Amino acid sequence: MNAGQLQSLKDLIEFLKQQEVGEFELEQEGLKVRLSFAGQGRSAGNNVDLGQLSHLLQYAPAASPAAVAAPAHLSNVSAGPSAVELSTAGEEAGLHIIKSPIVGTFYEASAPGAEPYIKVGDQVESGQVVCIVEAMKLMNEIESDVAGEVVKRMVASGQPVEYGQPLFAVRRR
Amino acid sequence: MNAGQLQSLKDLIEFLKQQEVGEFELEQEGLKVRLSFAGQGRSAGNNVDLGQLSHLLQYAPAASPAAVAAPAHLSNVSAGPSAVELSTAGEEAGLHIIKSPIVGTFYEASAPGAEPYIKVGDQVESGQVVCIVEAMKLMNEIESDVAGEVVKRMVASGQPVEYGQPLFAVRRR
Amino acid sequence: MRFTNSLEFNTFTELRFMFRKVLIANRGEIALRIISACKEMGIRTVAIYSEADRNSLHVRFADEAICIGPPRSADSYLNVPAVISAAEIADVDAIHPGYGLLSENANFAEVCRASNIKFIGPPPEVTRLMGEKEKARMSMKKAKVPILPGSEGVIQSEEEALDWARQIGYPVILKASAGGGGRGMRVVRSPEELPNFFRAARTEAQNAFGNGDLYMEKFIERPRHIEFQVLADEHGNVMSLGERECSIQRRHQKLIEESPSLQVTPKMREEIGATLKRCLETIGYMNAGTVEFLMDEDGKLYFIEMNTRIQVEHPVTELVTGVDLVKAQFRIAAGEKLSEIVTRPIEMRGHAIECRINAEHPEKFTPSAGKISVFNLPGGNGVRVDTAQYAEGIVPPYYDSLIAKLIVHGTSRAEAVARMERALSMFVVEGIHTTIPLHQRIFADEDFRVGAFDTKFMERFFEREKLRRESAQ
Amino acid sequence: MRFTNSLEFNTFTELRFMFRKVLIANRGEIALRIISACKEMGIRTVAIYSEADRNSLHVRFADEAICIGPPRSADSYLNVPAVISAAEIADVDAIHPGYGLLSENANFAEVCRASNIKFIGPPPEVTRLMGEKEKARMSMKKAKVPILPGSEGVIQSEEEALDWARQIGYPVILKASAGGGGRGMRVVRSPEELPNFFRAARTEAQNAFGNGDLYMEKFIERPRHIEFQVLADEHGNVMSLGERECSIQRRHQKLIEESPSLQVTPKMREEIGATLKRCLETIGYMNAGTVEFLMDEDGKLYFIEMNTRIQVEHPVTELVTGVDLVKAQFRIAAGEKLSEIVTRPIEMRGHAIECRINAEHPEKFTPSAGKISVFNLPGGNGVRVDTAQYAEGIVPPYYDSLIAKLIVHGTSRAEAVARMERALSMFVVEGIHTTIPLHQRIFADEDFRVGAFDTKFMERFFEREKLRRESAQ
Repeated sequence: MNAGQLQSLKDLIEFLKQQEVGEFELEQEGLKVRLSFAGQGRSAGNNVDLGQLSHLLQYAPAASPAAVAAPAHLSNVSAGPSAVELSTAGEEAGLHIIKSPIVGTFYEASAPGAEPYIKVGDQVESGQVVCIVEAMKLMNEIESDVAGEVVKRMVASGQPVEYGQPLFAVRRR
Repeated sequence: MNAGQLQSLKDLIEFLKQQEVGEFELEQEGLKVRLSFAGQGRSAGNNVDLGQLSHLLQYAPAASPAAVAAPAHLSNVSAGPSAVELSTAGEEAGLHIIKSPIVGTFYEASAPGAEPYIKVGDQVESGQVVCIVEAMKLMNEIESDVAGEVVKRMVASGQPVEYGQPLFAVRRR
Repeated sequence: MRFTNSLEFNTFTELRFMFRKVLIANRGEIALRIISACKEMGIRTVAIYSEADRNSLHVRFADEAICIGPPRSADSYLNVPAVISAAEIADVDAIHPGYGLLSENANFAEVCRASNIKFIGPPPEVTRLMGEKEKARMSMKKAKVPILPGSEGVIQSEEEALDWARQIGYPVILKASAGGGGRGMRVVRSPEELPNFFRAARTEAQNAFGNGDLYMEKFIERPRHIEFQVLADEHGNVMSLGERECSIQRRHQKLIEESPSLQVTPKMREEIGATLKRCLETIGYMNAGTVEFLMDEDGKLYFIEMNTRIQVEHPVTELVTGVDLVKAQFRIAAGEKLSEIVTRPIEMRGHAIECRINAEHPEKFTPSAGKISVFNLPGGNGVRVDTAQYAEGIVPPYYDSLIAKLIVHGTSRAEAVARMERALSMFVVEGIHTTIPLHQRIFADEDFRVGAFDTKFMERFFEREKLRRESAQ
Repeated sequence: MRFTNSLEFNTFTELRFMFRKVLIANRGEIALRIISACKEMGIRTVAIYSEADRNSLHVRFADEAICIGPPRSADSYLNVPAVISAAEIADVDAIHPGYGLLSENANFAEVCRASNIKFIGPPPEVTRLMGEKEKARMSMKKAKVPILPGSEGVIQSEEEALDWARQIGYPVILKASAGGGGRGMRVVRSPEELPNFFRAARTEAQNAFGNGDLYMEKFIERPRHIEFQVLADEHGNVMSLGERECSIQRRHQKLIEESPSLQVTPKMREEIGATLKRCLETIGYMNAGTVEFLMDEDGKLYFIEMNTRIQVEHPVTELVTGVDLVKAQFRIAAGEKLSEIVTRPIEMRGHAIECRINAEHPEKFTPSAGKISVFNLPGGNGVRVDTAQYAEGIVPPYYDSLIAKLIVHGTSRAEAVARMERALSMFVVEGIHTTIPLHQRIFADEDFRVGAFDTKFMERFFEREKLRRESAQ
C-alpha cells in the first residue's frame, strides 16, 4: 500500500468516525477493508458511546448568525471542518481527492478567459497541472497526484480555499 | 515485510487506535491484516457506560488531607457516599439492613452500663427497639423493620450516624 | 500616576477570633460559594445533603458531609431537628444558612442560639420584625425611609376613600384586605372614577372572600425594582454598599440583576444610604441584609421589604465594590467591626451584570431536570461563574432550577453588556434546557440595551416576541 | 461614603474608527482571549488553525476559521505565506499575533504592512531594535534605564579585568564571548581571586570554543525577575501599568506570576515608570510591551530585555489595574490616544496571582498530550480562568503545554494566596497530567507564602522536596 493510498484510507477512517459509523466494509479491485469502531459491540446495537465523540463540538455555536452573514464567497471557508465535509460530499468509494496544499484563491485557468486546465470527463496524468491557487500574489500550479478521470470539480474559479480543501475528485486508472 | 512496510503498519495501527477503532481487517495484493483492540469484546458484556458514572466524583478531592485530620469519631460521617459504601460493605445476599432514620448519635443501650438492646446472634421481632439515636437531646428509639437474626452491628455505641446509615444487618426469618 | 502603597495589601490580617468549623445549611451554588469563602478563611466546612444530592459538588468540596434526609426539602434541608442534629454531631461553631430554605426562619435562628451555635445572620428578633411586613414598614417609616403611601387600615366609605386618594395622589390602587390574585382590585386614576370603582371592588371582594374590606395604596404604573445592600456589625455600625437594579423579572422571579442602577444618581445613593444607616442602626440590624424598594416613573423610591440574608444576586455588588460579602458575613458574626472589614470608603467601580441560568425550557419555562452531558463554562477577563454543576452532573427535580450564575464586570454598562453577550455565546450546556437562549434574546433587545425597563419589561418583551413570530408566519 | 458618578460608566464610548475584521494568528487560550476581546468590541474574527487544531475552541468560537496547514508549527502557525494568504482571502483589516509564534517576528510585521494589513503590535523597526539585545541595552542605557553593569567588549588582560571589576563592583561574573552552558564562566568575589579565575576561564573558553575572549558582568546571586507592563499609543504617549513579579520559574519557564511585587515600593514603581515613559517615547515605542528587569538582593533593578508583544501573564496586570490590555492593543492600533483608553490614573488595587496550568507530568515535567476526560473549572469570587480546553478536548503534542491560566484577585496577597489554594483544589483535570499538584505544593511552601523567593526558588524547592522524600524513607 503506497503513501497516497494509506493517506486516503486514513481520511476515510476519520470520516467514518466523524459520521459515527459503527461498522464498515469495502471491497474493490483486490482491496478489501473491514472495520468496526470501539464500543460498537455486535449485539450492543445502537449503544453509541457518545462520550467518545466530542459533544461540545457538535454544538452549533452561537456565532452562527454572524457566520451566515459572512460574504458568500467565504462561506465554504468559514466552518472549521468544512474541508472534511466537502471531501465527503464529493467522495464515493474508489475516488481520489486532489486537495489544496496551500491557502489561497482557486483558479481553473492560467488567465481570465483562458481554457481551464482540466474539465470533468478529462483524463489526467500524475504530475499534470490541474489548477492554480494564488497566494500572496503568487500563482501556484497545483499538480494531480494520481492518474485517472476527472469526475468532479469541487470549487468554483475565484473561490478561496483553505489548506487541505478538496479541489477535484478523480477516478483512478 | 520490510522495515518501511512495518513502519507504515505501525503508523496505521497507531492511527486506528487514536480513531478508537475496535476491529479492523484489510486485504490487498497478498497482504491480509486483521486486528481488534483489547477490551473490545464481541458481545456487549462488560461494555460499561462510563458516562453513567461521574468521572468527576471518582476524583479524590484535594481536601483529603484535611479529611484525614478529622476527629476519628466523625470519619464515617465525613465522606459523602459513606452510607452507601457501608451499606454494601455489610451487605450480603439475603441480609436486611436496618438504617438510621435520622441524623444523631447511636447508643446500643438505654443508659450507660445497661444491657444493649440487641446483640449479634439475637433474634429480633419487627417493631422491637434495637437501639437509640440521640438527636437534639432527644432519645429516639429505633425499631427493627423486620424479624430475624442479628448478624452484624455496623456502628459503635456513641458514634454519630447520618441519615440512612446502616446500623444492623439482620438475616430475615 | 497614582499607586497605592503595595504594602497595604500585603499584611496578613490577624483575626482576633474566627470560627473553627461551620455547617452550611444549603445546597447548590450558594453552598459552594460559602464553602469557597470558608476555605479561603481557613474555616473547616461541613456540608449537609439530601439523598438526591449525594453526588453534588458541595458534598465533594466540603471537608465533611452528612446526609440528613430524603430528597424532599421538607424532610431534609428544611428539617430543623435534622440540621441541628448534624451540626451537633459534627461539632460546629456556626451555621451559614445561605438564601431561601431556613435563611429567614427566625425559629431556626432561635434553635441555633439555644444550641450554642452561631447563626450567620441577624438575631431572630430582627428577622421576625422584618418578616412582619406591616411592622417593618412602620419601623422604616419612623426612621424616615420613604414607604409606599397608603391608607391606614380599612377604608369605611367612599368619602374616606376620596380623602385618602387626595392625600396619596392619583393614580391609586384599591385592594381587598382579605384578598389576592387581582380580585377586589381597582386602579383609580381620578376622583371621578373613584366612587364607582370603590363600590365595584367592595362587591367583588365580598363575593370572592366573604369580606368587603378595602385599603388603598399609591399605584405605580411601571415600577423598577431597586434594592440596597447593607452590612451591619455587632457593634452598632451599618454601611450601605449601593444598589442593585433587579427589574428584569418573570413572574416575580428575578432573571437579570445589575449594579449600579442607571436610575440612581450619586446623590440619591448617598441619601438613601445615610437614611438606611440611621434606620438600621436604630433597629439594631446585624450582618448582611437587603432593603427592597420600588422606584416610580419620577425616580422616587418606596420601601417594600427587607431580606435578612445574603441574596442570590450579591455577586454584582461584590464586583463593583470589591467587598466579599460572604466573608464579611463570617467576620461580622465573629465579632469584627465594619471598620476592620471594609477599610476603604465604598466606591462603585464599573458596572456588573448577572444572568441567572436556570434549568428551564427557554420558552415554556417548565423545569428541566436531568443529566447534564456537556458543560462548557465561559471564562476570561471580567467573567465570573458561580455554579455547583458539572458535566455528568444531575439536576434533581426537587429544588429550585438555578444551576449557575453568570456574572460579568466591565468599566461601563456598555462593556458589561457586550461582555455578557460574549460569555453567553461561550456557555454551552447540553442534556437539559436552560435560560441561556432567553438571556441572549433579552440582551439583543433595544430597550434592555439602553436600560429602558421596569418590572413589566418581560411581559412586553414576550408580547413583542409573540407579535414578531405571528407576523413572520 | 464616596461614590463615583455612575453615569461616567454608562456612556457608550463612540469609537472614531475600529477594525471591521481581524485574523488571530495564534491558537489555544490566547487566541480565545483575543477572540473574546473582539466579540466584545464588535469586531469580526477569523481563526487560523493547523490540522491538529480542527476541533479547538478558537476555531469553534471565531466567526470564520481557515485551515492553513499540517500540524507542525513551521508548516502552519509559523508559515508566513499561509497566514498572510488566509488574511487576504478572508479580507481582514488587521492581524493580532498573540504571544510566541510570529508575535516578535519583525519580518512578519513587515509583510503585514506591505499587504496593507495592520499588525497589532509595534512597527517592525522597533521590534527589530528590541530583538537585538545589545542595541536594546544601549538604547535603554542612553535613556538612563539602569542596565546590568558590564565590561565594554572583550577584556584583554588581567589588569583590565581588575579595572572593570572595580568599576562594576564585586561579585562579578566572567563569561566567554563565544560561549554558553557554563563553560568559560567564573564568579569572582574579590580582587584576590581574579587573576587565577581569569586565566582558568580563558583556558576553558579556548578549549571549549576555540576562542578565549572573555567579558564581565555584575553577578547577582539571587536575582528576582520583575517586569513592567507598558502601553504606548501612536501619538507618542507611553504609560506604565506597574510591575509583575515572575521569579517562580523552572528552567527559565515562568510558572507563577503576580502583581504587584512585594519588593517594589510605590516610589520605585513611580521612578521606573517615569524613566520607561521617557525612554520609550524617545524610541517611538507603540502598542503593548513588557520591560524585563533583574532585581538584586538590595532591591536594585537592572534592565535585561523588552518583549514587544502581549505576555502570557498579562491578566495579573488587568486584574489589579482594571485595564483590558488586549482591548487597549486594538484601540491603540486603531489610532486612539492613551488618554481616551485609560481615563483614570493607574492605581494598583489588591493583589493578583496567576498559575500556569501545563499539560505536564508534575514531577517529571514530560509533556502530557492526550484526551482530557474531566475538566471542572473553579469559579466564584475573584477567580478567572483563561483556557481553550474542554472535557473531551485533545491536547496535541505539537505545541506548548499551557492548557489553562488560573488567575485570582484578592484585596491582599494573603487573600490571593488563600484564594488560589481554594481554586486549585477545585480545578479537576483528568485524562492527562497537569502542573496543578505542583502548584499546590508550591503554595504550601513557607518561603513562597511569605514572598521570600528569587529565580533560584524552584531549584531549592525541588532540593528540599528531594531531601524530605529521602529522609521519609
